Amino acid sequence: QSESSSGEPEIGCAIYKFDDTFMTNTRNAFADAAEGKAKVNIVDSMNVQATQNEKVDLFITQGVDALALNPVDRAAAGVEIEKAMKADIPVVFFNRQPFDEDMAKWDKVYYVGAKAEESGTMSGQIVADYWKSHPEADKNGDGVLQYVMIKGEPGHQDAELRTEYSIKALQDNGIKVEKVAEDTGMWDRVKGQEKMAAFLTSKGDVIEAVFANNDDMALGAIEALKAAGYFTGDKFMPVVGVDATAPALQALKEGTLLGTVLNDAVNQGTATFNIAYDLAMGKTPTSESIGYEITDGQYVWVPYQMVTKENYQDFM
Amino acid sequence: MDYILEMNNVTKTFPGVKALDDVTLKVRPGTVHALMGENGAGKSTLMKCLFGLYKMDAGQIIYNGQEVTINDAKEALGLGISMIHQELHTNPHRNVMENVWLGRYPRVGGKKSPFVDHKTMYKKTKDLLESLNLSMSPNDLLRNLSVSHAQSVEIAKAVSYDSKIIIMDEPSSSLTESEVAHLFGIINGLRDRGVSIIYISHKMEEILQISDDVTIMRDGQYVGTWEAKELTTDLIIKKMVGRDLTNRFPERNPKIGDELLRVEDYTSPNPLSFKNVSLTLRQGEILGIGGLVGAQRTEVMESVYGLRVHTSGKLYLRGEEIKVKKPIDAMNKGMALLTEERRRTGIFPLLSVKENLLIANLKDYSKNGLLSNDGMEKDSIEQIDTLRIKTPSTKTLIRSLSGGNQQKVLFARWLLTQPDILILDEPTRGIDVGAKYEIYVLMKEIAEQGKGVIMISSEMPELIGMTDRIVVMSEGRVAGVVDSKKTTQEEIMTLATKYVG
Amino acid sequence: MEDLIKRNRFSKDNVKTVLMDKAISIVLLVLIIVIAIINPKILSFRVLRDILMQSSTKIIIALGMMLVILIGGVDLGASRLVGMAAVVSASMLQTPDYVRRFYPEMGQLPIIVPILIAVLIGAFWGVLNGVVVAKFQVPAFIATLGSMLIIYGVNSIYFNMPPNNSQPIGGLRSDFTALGSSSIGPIPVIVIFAIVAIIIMWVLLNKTVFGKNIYAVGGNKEAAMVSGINITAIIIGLFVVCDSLIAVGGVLEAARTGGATNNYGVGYELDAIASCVVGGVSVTGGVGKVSGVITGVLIFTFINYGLTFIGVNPYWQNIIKGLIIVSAVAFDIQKYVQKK
Amino acid sequence: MEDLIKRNRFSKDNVKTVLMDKAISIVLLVLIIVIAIINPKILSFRVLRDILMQSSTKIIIALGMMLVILIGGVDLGASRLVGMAAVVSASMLQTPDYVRRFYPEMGQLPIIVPILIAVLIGAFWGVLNGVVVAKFQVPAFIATLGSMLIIYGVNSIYFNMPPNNSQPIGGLRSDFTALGSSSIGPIPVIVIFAIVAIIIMWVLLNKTVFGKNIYAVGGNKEAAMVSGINITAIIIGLFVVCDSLIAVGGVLEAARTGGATNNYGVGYELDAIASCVVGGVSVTGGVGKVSGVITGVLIFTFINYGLTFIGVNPYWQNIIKGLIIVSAVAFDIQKYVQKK
Ligand SMILES: Nc1ncnc2c1ncn2[C@@H]1O[C@H](COP(=O)(O)OP(=O)(O)OP(=O)(O)O)[C@@H](O)[C@H]1O
Ligand SMILES: Nc1ncnc2c1ncn2[C@@H]1O[C@H](COP(=O)(O)OP(=O)(O)OP(=O)(O)O)[C@@H](O)[C@H]1O
Ligand SMILES: [Mg+2]
Ligand SMILES: [Mg+2]
Repeated sequence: QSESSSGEPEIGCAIYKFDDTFMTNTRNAFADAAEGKAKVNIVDSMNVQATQNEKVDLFITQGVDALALNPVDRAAAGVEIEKAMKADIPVVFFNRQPFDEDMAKWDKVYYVGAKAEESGTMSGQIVADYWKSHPEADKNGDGVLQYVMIKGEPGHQDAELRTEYSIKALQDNGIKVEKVAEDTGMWDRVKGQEKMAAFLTSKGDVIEAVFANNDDMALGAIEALKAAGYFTGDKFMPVVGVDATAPALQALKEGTLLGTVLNDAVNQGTATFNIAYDLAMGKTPTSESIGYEITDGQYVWVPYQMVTKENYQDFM
Repeated sequence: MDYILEMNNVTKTFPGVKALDDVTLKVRPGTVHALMGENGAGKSTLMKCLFGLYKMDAGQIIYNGQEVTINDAKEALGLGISMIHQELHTNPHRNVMENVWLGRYPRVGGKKSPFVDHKTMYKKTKDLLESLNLSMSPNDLLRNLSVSHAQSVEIAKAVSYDSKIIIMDEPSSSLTESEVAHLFGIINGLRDRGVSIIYISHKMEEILQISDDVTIMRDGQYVGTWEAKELTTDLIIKKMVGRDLTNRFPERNPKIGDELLRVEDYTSPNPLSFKNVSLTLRQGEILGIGGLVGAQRTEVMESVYGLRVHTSGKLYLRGEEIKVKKPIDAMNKGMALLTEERRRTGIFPLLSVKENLLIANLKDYSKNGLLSNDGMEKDSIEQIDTLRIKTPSTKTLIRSLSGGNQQKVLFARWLLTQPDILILDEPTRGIDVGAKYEIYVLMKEIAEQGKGVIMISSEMPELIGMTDRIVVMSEGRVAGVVDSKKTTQEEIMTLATKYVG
Repeated sequence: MEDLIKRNRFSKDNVKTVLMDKAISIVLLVLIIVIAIINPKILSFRVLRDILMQSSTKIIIALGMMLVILIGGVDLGASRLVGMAAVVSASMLQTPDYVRRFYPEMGQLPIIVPILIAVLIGAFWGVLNGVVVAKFQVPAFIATLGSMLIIYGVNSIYFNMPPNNSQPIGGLRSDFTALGSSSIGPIPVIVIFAIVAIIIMWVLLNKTVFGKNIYAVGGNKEAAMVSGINITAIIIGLFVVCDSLIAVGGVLEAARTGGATNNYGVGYELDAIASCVVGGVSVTGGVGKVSGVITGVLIFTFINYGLTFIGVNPYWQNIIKGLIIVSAVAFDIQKYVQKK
Repeated sequence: MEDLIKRNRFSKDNVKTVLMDKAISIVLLVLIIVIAIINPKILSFRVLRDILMQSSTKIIIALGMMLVILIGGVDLGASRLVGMAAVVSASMLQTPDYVRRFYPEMGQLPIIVPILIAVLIGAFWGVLNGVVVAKFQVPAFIATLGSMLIIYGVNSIYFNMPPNNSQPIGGLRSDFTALGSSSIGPIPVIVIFAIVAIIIMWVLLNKTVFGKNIYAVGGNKEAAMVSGINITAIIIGLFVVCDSLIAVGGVLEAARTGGATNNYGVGYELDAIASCVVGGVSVTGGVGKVSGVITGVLIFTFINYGLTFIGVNPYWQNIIKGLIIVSAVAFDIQKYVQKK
């Protein structure tokens, strides 16, 4: 065990990409939790798995005491685990879940995160609740919910699961749905706006709800809707996003965003650090020592939270 | 004031080369001062030092009685020195008037205004072109002009500066005789207005005809300055080369054999270009192609070589029809073409002299797919020696060679391919007298081996002196074929203007 | 070779040449027709308006980029400069009652002040880029790759300042967002910005000495130099204009979307370069027209819009987009390769 | 002749010229020294090994890219081709007992088969790129922008095929991942790949007619044509070599990370171009050496590694990286701008 001069353990932490609001909050929480307890080196993988592998090699070469990894590609976690095992450096993954068989390779591997499907389910639930309590939401009165989907980057785990589970939640609520259009906004506010503008012009009034895989795209869509005359008078469109970013909460306050789902960055970051810290100190983390429930010996689940007009103030 | 310009003890070294070694040049006002020397003697380098493009290692420039330092072209132009460069310096994508007035566009309402006054610029250009008797329009794009027209634009531009001194670095190398005569008219006019001209050329006839004083350089060193009237061609050559050169052309005993190449009825898709061109080349023959600029000689030969398209016409090699679509086809049939524009279609500026020499021939040095350096080095050095190419090493980038030496490299490139039919488009452009003779000897030797040479040339003496027959073209058509032994310059000129107008 | 072939072409105008000359516009037209057959609703004023609005900032940025391409370079830093201008302007233009203000204590600035600051920042980077390219002779590619990294680093540090801590900047003032969404009569304000930029650039390139000199430097640097042109000044000048325009683009992106993060502008440099090249600006320098750049941007916007409009699956969108771009340019280039 | 040989030797003898010539290597050296002063642990065999391993795929890809830059173009499609090669090879090299297999029914292929398929796909795109550039005269920038979009689209469709449905591909066979992680003696296998690629490229460019012809085409296309060089064949050939190398790079990325998604390779094209240019390959074509490209890649790898090693904050890393790149090239370029 190599310890830094101050006697604090060293933890190497790699984030999939720094330019991600959620991961920024998570890493800030991680860094806050580490304050005065451990020396952490947080690095940016720039959305390239190979870059992350390189950072892991570097951490191993430096002989850090524990790794906290937020993989770019969850399938690649297996190789990272093998590298860590060889060097006997325990690993905590967070936010992107490695495959179970990889997690099973070693007992010094942990995962902290939310169940990605849950965010989809919750955003679907928000729309379902609205649909049921607002009969006028069925604009054409056909009893079917016509929606458009603005997806994140195709092939991205969160994009795929959120898309799938949000619609599944509606159907589980017994709502008939019809997809009017779907396109990718690449997580991007500008693209969300541009895609929505095209949807509105080509499909117009048919659209009864807008799903966006994240808040940025939802806010972009809202700008396009505003330009088309929505949110004035009684012209309304239910729009849901995910992340509960500050501007999204503002939109909730203004009544333009119907709802969003909070991915709990603070608790994910803190839990990740707590586990990594125990591991770095050579201890085996327990539910008591880290302050979060460990399930199946390796997992800590941090639940998502629905954020709507009713409770948004709690998050501001 | 005796001299408008004095350059004293100028020294300039490039890596591996002492280009100028204690050179002196003194120019009297209102004279044409010829600057002579072999290829690589340092003429262009001296002029670039004067024009601020190179920084002298040592030396002094006295201009108008005052010592000056010239750091860049802007300062030179500001002092009243303008320059026609050895290589074309035009912007192919812009039109004639923008090229001429580059750097001093007329402006709408005063010197400080940011706006270009297109009307005035057009008018000034038109007047300028008219006063110089040039036919192009101010709106023509440079890339659509022939080399000689582009050169004329450069001349017009240099003249339009109203300078005290105009440097002309081989302005006539891409002009035909009539255009040269025209240029001389311009030069005389300038001289009468008190302008001094520094004139560089390898054409002996021109020097004695136009210049007042002659400065001769050899190997970067100053040989001396004389009044032109004290000199003869032979004297100049002797001082330049350092030895006597008795003959301008080698003695030839042509043994003309069977037909080697026949071009039949070649016509270009461009209606302004060549039409129904037919000609034959026989074994052992040197065939000249003459004509005025715009006669489309270059186009015909490039078309024969597969560089340009032609809509109709046939090509026969030793009586058999062949198809040439690309240069590689022509090369495979034993042809070689030394093109007219060495900078654009000749040299690879970023490659070494060796690579430039061997590029058309690399396959010969490849064993089991790998190139053998020894053979390449040996052959390069041999060519450098034969043609007396002035270069510090085989690895020197060709772009740092003097213009004439670059031309020699290109000539050697094509010799190395050992062609049966060697097509030369203005082969001696920019080449000094001594080297010209060597090139003529090589042409002669090729012909004596029973091969054929086609030479496009705008230099009447070499056309008549070196060839067996001359095909004279006019406005894209063959105006006639003459026997070089019996023809005169007058006859050729008459044919060349046959279809003009 | 291109040159050689070009010279071979007929100098006399004829219908075919004119057609060829407009190849790119024709491609755009065909595209519109095909999409209109699939969904005729595309032929509406709304769509036109959408497309013009979506093209506006892109045109402004591409026009800036064009200047650098005209001298045979590219401005890779464009992407990050858009982000910096967006973040800087947005950070100073939040409504006073927004809870997560970037500057919680700051008063209400006149709208022009933050915008000017953003544009001046653009001009500042322009000077730096220009000096590095002109004085130190660093290829524009490397110089602007460097500024891309540096601008991003600086902007990220700014964006991460407490109390913002890298949160997306929202709650923008309505007078600011109006720049991106409101209209004067039937014409969106943002389109007016683009039109002004087009006019300025057209005049600059066609009517001023500076513009002519840019073409001269791009077409033959040596010729420009021996003609006494101050190449350094021209290069610095064009980078200043370029980066100021790009900063304006960044400000408008923030206004249009009503938000900003340090990630704004990613990929814009490639879009801008591609629009220019598709619009006939030569990557080797010296050739390019304002009208070409506009057409280039419109083609890209229209492809993106049109394919979404008719509901093409995103994967296929990429494939179709790739095919259209390549074939449009291949078609366009034939005017030079005619007869060979 | 004697004289010439003597002079040949003489011209090499200038110490200052040699120093200037090696400017980039000197920058690398200074960098190593500075970082070693901050943290001497960087001077270890482990670190050297890390850096060589991390540079390996980058060198392979950059060497491919170099060929296109030598003719004055770029291969933007490199990024997506890395992704395609990674996905294709990984999809056929999963362990039989892995639950989410891409081809659930497929038997155990010899490892060389999927790798060959991936490389052949690279070669195939090389032919397409080459034909579009050489035959239709489309600028390489646009041609490869098109293939970038198309390759990504096609790869995404493949990646989205049931039963995979765009899930990251994992469970790769250990004989495959060994390519990325195991060693022969002290030398990692992946480094051996890079060394082989370096040798091949060095021989190709310096000892073959094809290589010399690439420089000729890049240096003066018209003159090359006149010299009887088959430009079309050269361009197609170099794209084939380039894209095959890039595909090898993609395969190794999958092996090295033990996974693959359609997102692999994003940004690699810019890294590769930047490494080449920093290593002295001229973006206008005709100039560049294998050794320069290697130095370029090593500089980038070392900057990334070294700055993380001494714990520089990522935002500052960008800024420092930008400064180093620009100043390294500015320093290097001075050998050409030595006062006239
Ligand atoms: N930029 C340069 N770098 C290195 N050497 C150079 C450079 N320019 C010229 N030289 C060398 O300087 C010498 C003089 O060249 P210069 O061009 O002045 O000759 P010149 O008298 O004009 O010849 P020519 O009649 O062939 O034009 C030559 O040996 C040439 O190789
Ligand atoms: N009016 C024109 N429009 C376009 N291109 C032209 C025109 N006139 C000549 N050219 C081009 O200029 C080039 C040189 O042709 P030029 O008229 O000088 O023929 P030439 O008689 O062969 O000249 P030279 O005597 O210099 O060999 C040709 O490639 C031709 O295509
Ligand atoms: Mg000269
Ligand atoms: Mg000609």
